[in-house]
Amino acid sequence: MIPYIAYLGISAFLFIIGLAIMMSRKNIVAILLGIEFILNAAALNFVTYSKYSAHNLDGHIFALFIIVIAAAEAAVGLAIVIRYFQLKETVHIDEASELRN
Amino acid sequence: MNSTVVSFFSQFEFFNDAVKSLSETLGFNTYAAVSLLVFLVAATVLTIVCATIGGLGTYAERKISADIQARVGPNRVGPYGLLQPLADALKLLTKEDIFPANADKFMFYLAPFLCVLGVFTTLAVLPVSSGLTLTHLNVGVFYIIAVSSLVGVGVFLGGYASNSKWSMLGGMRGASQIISYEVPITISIIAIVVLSGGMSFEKIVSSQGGLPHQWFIFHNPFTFIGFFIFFVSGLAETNRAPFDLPEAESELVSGYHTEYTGMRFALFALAEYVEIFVLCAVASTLFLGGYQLPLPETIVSKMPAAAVQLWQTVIFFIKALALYYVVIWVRWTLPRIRVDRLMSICWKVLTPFAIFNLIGVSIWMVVFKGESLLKIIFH
Amino acid sequence: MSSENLDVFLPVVIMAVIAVVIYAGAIIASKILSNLNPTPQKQTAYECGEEPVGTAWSQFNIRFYVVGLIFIIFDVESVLMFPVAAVFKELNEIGHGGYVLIIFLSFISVLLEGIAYCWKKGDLNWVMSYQKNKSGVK
Amino acid sequence: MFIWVLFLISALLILGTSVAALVTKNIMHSCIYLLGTLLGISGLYITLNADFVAVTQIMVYVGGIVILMLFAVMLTGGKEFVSKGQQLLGLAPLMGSKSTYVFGLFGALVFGGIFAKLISYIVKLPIDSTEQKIQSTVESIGKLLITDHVLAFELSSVLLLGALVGSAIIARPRRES
Repeated sequence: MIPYIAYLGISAFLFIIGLAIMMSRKNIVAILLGIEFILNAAALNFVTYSKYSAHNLDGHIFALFIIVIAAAEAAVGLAIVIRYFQLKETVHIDEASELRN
Repeated sequence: MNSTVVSFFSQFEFFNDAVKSLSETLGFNTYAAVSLLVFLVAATVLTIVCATIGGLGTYAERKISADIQARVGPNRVGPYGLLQPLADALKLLTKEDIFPANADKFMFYLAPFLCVLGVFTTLAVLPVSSGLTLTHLNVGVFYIIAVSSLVGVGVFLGGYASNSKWSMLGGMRGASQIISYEVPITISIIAIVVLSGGMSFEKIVSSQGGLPHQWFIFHNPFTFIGFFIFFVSGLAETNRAPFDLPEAESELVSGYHTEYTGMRFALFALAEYVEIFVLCAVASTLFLGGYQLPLPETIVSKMPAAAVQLWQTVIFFIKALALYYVVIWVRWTLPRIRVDRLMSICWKVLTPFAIFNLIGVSIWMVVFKGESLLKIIFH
Repeated sequence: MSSENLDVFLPVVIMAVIAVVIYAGAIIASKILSNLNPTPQKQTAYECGEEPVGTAWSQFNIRFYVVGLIFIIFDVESVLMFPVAAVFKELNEIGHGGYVLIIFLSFISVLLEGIAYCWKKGDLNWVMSYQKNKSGVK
Repeated sequence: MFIWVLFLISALLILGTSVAALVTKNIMHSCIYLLGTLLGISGLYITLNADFVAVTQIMVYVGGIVILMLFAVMLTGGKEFVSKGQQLLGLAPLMGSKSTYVFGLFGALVFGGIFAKLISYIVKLPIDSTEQKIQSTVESIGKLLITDHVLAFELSSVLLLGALVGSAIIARPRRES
């Protein structure tokens, strides 16, 4: 039996990697890629607790809906990025500062 | 529930006795080791068989096309030219491995691997017979759809990594075609899942019968249309003619594998031909009764188990290879489709029809309690 | 044996390993058997004999993205439909078929709405593009 | 036995590819490393007896999101996939300096550890490490989706419709003045 702390460690590691990608990249697509890592870390935690602690399948359902929402998020986010690129010809995050006054 | 080739063998006395005697002589429980060995042997045999079918596919393609065009076809290497695929493989092995100077080296190596991985992992659930299948996963059909989507990534990367305009166009077209046609395939499979009440191939096959009137294709009008939707989308999914736009030689040279030479090109071709076989196998399992023997239940139950398994394997391969013939036949009969028609056929014809089929099948389930049309008529 | 439950997934891993072996074997065998003699001429991208101009990694038509977008939404919806479809028959046999049918159909009708919207707005047409090129032509 | 092997393969795949995704400078490669990480996570799901979630992971992420991201990189990047100023370990990072990262990491570890310890005193999670007999998750998930979670099930379709319509409006090629 694998100790549950191993899964939680991998999940924490993934979260940190995702955060680091989000912080260190300046390409908006790369930032969205970091978000995928973070969502996966969350889903992994849900499934781990579903097996080790809750003994029911609610965690699986949560993981499913996280995947659903990640897909919706990726679709909308990447559409915004592509539209932005068409308008400004850049995907640099620092250039996207129109909303700042 | 889940059954594998090992759990099939462990029903028999001789297997358990062998494991027990081996454990006694070696002094520890060898069940795990023996089951790993059985899996390895079965997987290797299945891989060799499928790779041979893939290799012979290239031969069959040439021979059948020659037959259709009233030519002779390959007849020099071996009897009837049967060793032609082997000669081709040897030639490709010794070809110089040209690597484009501007290519992305990592991706260039990765792309054929993703295609091979996506195709060969689907073989794990290929329902050869009721016992000899490697594993009857609970999520069987779903697993096949999911894993074969790796091929789309491989095709796209192959086009991208070459840094050639033909490859790039072919890769983009290929990826968008593969993902588009996955939608009607998936929805027509859901209709079958509704009818059979499970995703594992074991359940899908056992809820059909061996005789043609018990097959799902003749179950009701919706599944009859569903079969054609599945088959046509499958042709597009595997980049076969008339949907072979990603590798349309008259406009894109060779599509996504223009820059690939030697063995890596051979791997793309192998993956493609094995994928066609997997497609035919899945189509025959979902709609044409799969490995069921075309005999009444009473006769089958009296046959010895080994004979049943053998005949089931034979029946499976006959059905799959018959569909394989149809795939090749279609290629040499129909002209290639135009690229804008390709997308509108997928999204405006096949997908809406697949959704209406799904609605129809689910209403049929509730209204007629899942009985087939013929049974209702001749009740 | 504790891992007996998961044995059903063992063939999947074995087949993945076999795929790795096939790939590595093919590449290594061709490395050994083939003779390498690269020249700059050979290593240029194939463009029917012309010298390639620029790189192929340039911007592409956004049509491809819109197709991918519609696909991913349908993909996710079909993923959610699969488990419900798998229990449909079982629940139908114990008399809950109508309830499941209503849930199922309302789910699918939203899917149909999506495809109808995209159809009406012309997202499903391949050639529609009044997309403005950078050069301003067409 | 097999569960350990699968766990180790998946964990190594995840660790290797996720670090590679962080340090590589090419966004295209980053997407491919993301693919490796996702395959590894689906292997972990299999060890957690979540077969349906594992296959869903492959289907949606590998077949959908990764391809969408590759398309997006192709559509936005053009030639400059290797964007400047994204080096984590080399040049100046985006926010703050190198010492910010070092202190931030240590601070996060220390405070996170203390926080986790405190939580574990307050909330006692019943961790049960005995092996359970697994049953098919597909049927159970299907039943849960149409009973307990039926609202989420129906609303997710509406959410997806909204996402489809919204992103189709945003991404639609249009005539520009």
